[in-house]
Amino acid sequence: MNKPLSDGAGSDISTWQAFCATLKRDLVIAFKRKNDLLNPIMFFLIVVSLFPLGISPDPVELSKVSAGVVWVSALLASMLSLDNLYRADYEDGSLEQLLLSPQPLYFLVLAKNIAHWLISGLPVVVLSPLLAYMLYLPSEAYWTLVLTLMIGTPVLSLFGSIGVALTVGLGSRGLILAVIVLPLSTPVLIIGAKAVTDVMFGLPVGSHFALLGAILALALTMAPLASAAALRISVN
Amino acid sequence: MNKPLSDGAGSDISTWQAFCATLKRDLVIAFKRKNDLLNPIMFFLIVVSLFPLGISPDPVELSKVSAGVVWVSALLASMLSLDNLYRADYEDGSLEQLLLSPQPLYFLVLAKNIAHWLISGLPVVVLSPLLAYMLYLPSEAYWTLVLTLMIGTPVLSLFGSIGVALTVGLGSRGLILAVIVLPLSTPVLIIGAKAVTDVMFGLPVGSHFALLGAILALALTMAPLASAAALRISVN
Amino acid sequence: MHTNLHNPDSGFSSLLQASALFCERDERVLFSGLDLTVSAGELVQIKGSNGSGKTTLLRILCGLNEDYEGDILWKGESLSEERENFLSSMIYIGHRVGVNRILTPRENLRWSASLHAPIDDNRIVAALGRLGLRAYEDIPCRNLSAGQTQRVALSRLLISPACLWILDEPFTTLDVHGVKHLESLLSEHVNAGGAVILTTHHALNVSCQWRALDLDSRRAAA
Amino acid sequence: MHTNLHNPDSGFSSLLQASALFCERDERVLFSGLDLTVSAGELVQIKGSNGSGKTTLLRILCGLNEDYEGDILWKGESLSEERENFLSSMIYIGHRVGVNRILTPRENLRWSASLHAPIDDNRIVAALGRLGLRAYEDIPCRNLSAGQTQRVALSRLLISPACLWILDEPFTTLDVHGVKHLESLLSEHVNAGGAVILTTHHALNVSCQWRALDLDSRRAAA
Amino acid sequence: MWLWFSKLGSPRWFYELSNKWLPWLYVAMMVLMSVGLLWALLFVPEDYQQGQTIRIMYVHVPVASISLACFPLMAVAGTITLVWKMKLADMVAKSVAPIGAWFTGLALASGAIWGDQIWGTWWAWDARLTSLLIQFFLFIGVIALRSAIESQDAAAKACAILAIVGAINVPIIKYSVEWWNTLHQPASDFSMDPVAPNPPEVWVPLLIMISAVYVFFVIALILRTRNEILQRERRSQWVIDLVSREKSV
Ligand code: HEM
Ligand SMILES: Nc1ncnc2c1ncn2[C@@H]1O[C@H](COP(=O)(O)OP(=O)(O)OP(=O)(O)O)[C@@H](O)[C@H]1O
Ligand SMILES: Nc1ncnc2c1ncn2[C@@H]1O[C@H](COP(=O)(O)OP(=O)(O)OP(=O)(O)O)[C@@H](O)[C@H]1O
Ligand SMILES: [Mg+2]
Ligand SMILES: [Mg+2]
Repeated sequence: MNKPLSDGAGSDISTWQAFCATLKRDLVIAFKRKNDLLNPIMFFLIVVSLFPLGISPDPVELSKVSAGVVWVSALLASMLSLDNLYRADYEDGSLEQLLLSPQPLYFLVLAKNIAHWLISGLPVVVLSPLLAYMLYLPSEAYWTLVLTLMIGTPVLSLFGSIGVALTVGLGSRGLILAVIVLPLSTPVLIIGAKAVTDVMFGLPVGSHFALLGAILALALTMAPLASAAALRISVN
Repeated sequence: MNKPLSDGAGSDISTWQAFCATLKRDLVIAFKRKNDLLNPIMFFLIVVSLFPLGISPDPVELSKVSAGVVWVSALLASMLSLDNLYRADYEDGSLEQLLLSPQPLYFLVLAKNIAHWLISGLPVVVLSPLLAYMLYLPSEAYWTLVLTLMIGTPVLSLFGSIGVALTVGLGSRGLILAVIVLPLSTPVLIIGAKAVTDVMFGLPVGSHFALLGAILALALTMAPLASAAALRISVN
Repeated sequence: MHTNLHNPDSGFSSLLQASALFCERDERVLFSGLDLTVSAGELVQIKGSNGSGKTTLLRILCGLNEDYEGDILWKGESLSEERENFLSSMIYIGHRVGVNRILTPRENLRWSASLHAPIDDNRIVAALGRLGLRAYEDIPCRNLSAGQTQRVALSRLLISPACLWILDEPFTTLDVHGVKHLESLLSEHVNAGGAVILTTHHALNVSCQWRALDLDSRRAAA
Repeated sequence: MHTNLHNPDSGFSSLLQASALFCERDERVLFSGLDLTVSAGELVQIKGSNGSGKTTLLRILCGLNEDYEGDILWKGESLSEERENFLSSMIYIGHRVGVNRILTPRENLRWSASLHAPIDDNRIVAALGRLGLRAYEDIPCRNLSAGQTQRVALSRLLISPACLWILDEPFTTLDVHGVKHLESLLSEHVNAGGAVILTTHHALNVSCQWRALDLDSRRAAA
Repeated sequence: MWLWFSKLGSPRWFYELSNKWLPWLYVAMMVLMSVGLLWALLFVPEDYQQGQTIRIMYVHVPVASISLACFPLMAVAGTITLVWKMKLADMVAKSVAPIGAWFTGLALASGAIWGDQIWGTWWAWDARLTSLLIQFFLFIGVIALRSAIESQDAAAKACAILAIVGAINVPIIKYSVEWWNTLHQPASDFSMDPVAPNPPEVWVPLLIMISAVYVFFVIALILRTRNEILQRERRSQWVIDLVSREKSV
């Protein structure tokens, strides 16, 4: 058998390679399933269109609530797809393999979170101007909406990941997740929706963006650590 | 071995017993998990409170959208818990056992759907007046809201079951469900929310209730058949 | 009611009869022209290397998989017409054993039984005890080991009135005693006039009439 | 780079050393005061009846389960300090084998490899080929049979540079050829200076130094 | 120092120490509670604006202030659990969660009753109310997680993580909500800070009530923790001795 039997530790290069391989793997899985790619968009579209149906088709009414509705839908779309993040890996044992990798778990978890955002968050961001149009959002607020979603949706993925990681070993699905993840996402939702509304009233929004950015930075550095710790516990 | 080796078919009594046993089993599972009981309520509460956060805390604004928000939240709460309906049974092989029962599948599926409604729909109905209050729904519309939810949520469970049954064999979770189930539930949502809004304007709502009742009757007779057929295909 | 399995009225000693079965998956023909008859009082072992189609065959025979060509008869009648009769006298345990991880062994068995005909609790406890699960009746199945979970599934055999057992690798994860015990259960059932179709990669050691069907050698011959 | 497993610098021929392990689950003591040393060049089989704690022991040894008391040393150093070194020279395959059902065998292996050290595609194809999966490299794993999936997992052993293999019932669902093949792989690895800890209920037939640890007899003695 | 620390971590030590504390705490609570309640209900003058409803304040403010303290307490206990693996910290964390949920619920309810009288509505999407509601959800989340995970150790660590993440989050929520609200609904017809302009007749009994409820909280926490200790250590020798002693008495 001519294979090198190593007993050394991983280097920086191999950490980077493991990061890329994990990111690519999750994207490939999503592409193969196809549904995973289409569904966040469809879900987002449907929820947003439920509102005119459930509330009132009146443009004036709708334009007042449109920022909130788009943001709430983005949050729900991101949350619904969270279940895919670790569940399948837990069930087929891939998660154990991930935990037993010599590479720092922080980066592997981060890779999975980024993949999740690319699949569920980014399409929502791209699609949001269309929905804003459908809900009669004043056009001067489009850019703010897109930008807040761009900063806010990664936070949803990162925080959501903690919730899934904590519950992945449990029997029940979906709902416990919601109970844990939603409170964590509230600030992002409030700030994001507020920024859009403020722009509609011609108010300055710099501080909102600063705050969102700060939350994103916090989430990027801390959330994967919390997720990693939670995964170790869940697999135990 | 002194056990009777039967080769006869099931009687009506044993169909009834299988129905009860299945209903009881699903309720027992939910009770054991505890979360399953608490979570629909919590989820409903949280989603309902997301809207004021995303939209505006202004009572006048809120009271206009309250009927729609409660209905959309009820729909989402029912939908999120749908995943529990067949997924675990599929994965551990219990679903195969269900399909191989000599009892008519219609009744077994119906039992599972009723259990799902008792766990996820009924609490929402019971809780809805409180949420309506928090969202400033005019008090003359409370009864209409409760009644429409009472008729509407079983429909959501029954239709939702078709969606889960169709997708239970697929790798991806959550979202495809939303994409299939939401469009099926839209009519119920529209009629329910419309009835509540009409009451607020003092309009008659008899025809809405007649329509909801008709949909429920249709769903009760047809949906379990469709779910049963879908399950057979998914397990194939 | 203790019915005789060799039902004298029907005049059929063959229970399940499959003829000219053809199945392909992913454009690979698994088997074609396969004939198989299983009679009361015999055990048939389906052999074959990994991926030769054993699981597929069993799922076709019990009606879970309908992607095949050919005929399957139950006591001489077409399976699709006799479905209800067939289902009430057949039990299948597959790779995924059908044990809920939240419920206890007792609750799992109670539900399994009720799908066919409800039985009382003593029989359930006795069945679990016979499979070495005494004192584990009321522990959630998620806390059981792999082999213990398999035993929960197998105890369904003891409380089921079915005369045809279809078992896909039932020996998986069983320890040495468990294997012996299951072998004696199989022999007992077959000798009492039941029938068994099973797959296993292990050298079977039963004291009853048994024969093997080797999917590999069939293919080699073709 | 072809490192010698008997690292002359470290002076330790024992790789993994567990002492005074104690573990209980659901208030049942699984083992207490258990000592186990695994050295380079030997295979240790953990034996025991269903539910005796084999899986639990393996998961403790590889660091997945932390609900235990006692010490585990890797090459003489505490496992918690040497974690990274330990993980890069150990491979674990459990009851749940870690094969994604949507990806193909090739993609699965590529990812598994990258978690340790990426390797090129030819080695992956060769490894799959050696385990009888030639022509199955690019079929999604959900379309593979139970035994084929197990083989995908096992081919990780061929591409991994790890010197310690920890395998939980690796023979499950393998056919007769598969079992022989795996046995020869194990012998090869051990004779090349690697170490293996495994559980199985099957009578092992390997041509290398091996010994068994029986959890049942330990408990009986206690 | 280290010795003291590990001793503090010993459940047995805590159990025996709390044995000595409890009687004093009971007495303190009785005195404070009766003085505070009598004073608040009988002697505090009616408010010129709020009338008799001012008396709700003596329940509402103490309860609300404790409910805010519970989450940080749980997070601190969680941190100790994660870092020093101290068993007692987790027992405290586990005991705080339901108490915190109850107090939060009571604060919500008492505020709602009061609000119904004063604002004419029990609920408004106001900053404090909203952030407290979300904190209530977080408590429920922690309790649900605890009950869902079977392994005690795993549950301890998982809840610790959630408590810490939640504790970082609660101030963020509070801040963001506050600032979201001030624009849409300026704090107008009610002031949350009426202590300063009020005479000592009003705030002295309030202080007494706050201390009474704090003592009550500490007692509840100790009792729950003791319960938890007995539950978890039921197989250790000292608990067995204790139980047999109690039985023989
Ligand atoms: C559901 C409704 C309410 C909730 C959830 C609520 C919640 C709170 C909270 C969280 C505090 C903070 C306690 C602290 O900082 O120690 C507080 C304090 C207070 N609340 Fe409320 N409250 C509600 C309704 C009311 C109403 C209707 C009034 C009367 C006008 C009121 C008057 C006060 C006062 C006077 C304080 C003490 C302020 C201080 O010392 O900082 N609250 N409440
Ligand atoms: N998650 C768990 N929680 C609590 N107890 C468990 C858990 N998993 C297993 N057990 C218990 O621990 C004991 C040992 O289980 P383990 O899986 O280690 O057995 P095993 O020796 O691998 O058995 P098998 O041969 O059946 O695989 C069993 O009695 C089981 O009931
Ligand atoms: N869902 C599926 N879709 C397409 N092909 C499948 C599917 N399941 C199995 N196959 C293919 O059918 C063939 C037979 O699979 P089957 O599971 O019947 O094998 P088996 O004889 O039971 O093998 P094992 O001993 O490994 O359990 C395999 O080549 C497999 O690739
Ligand atoms: Mg098979
Ligand atoms: Mg095991």
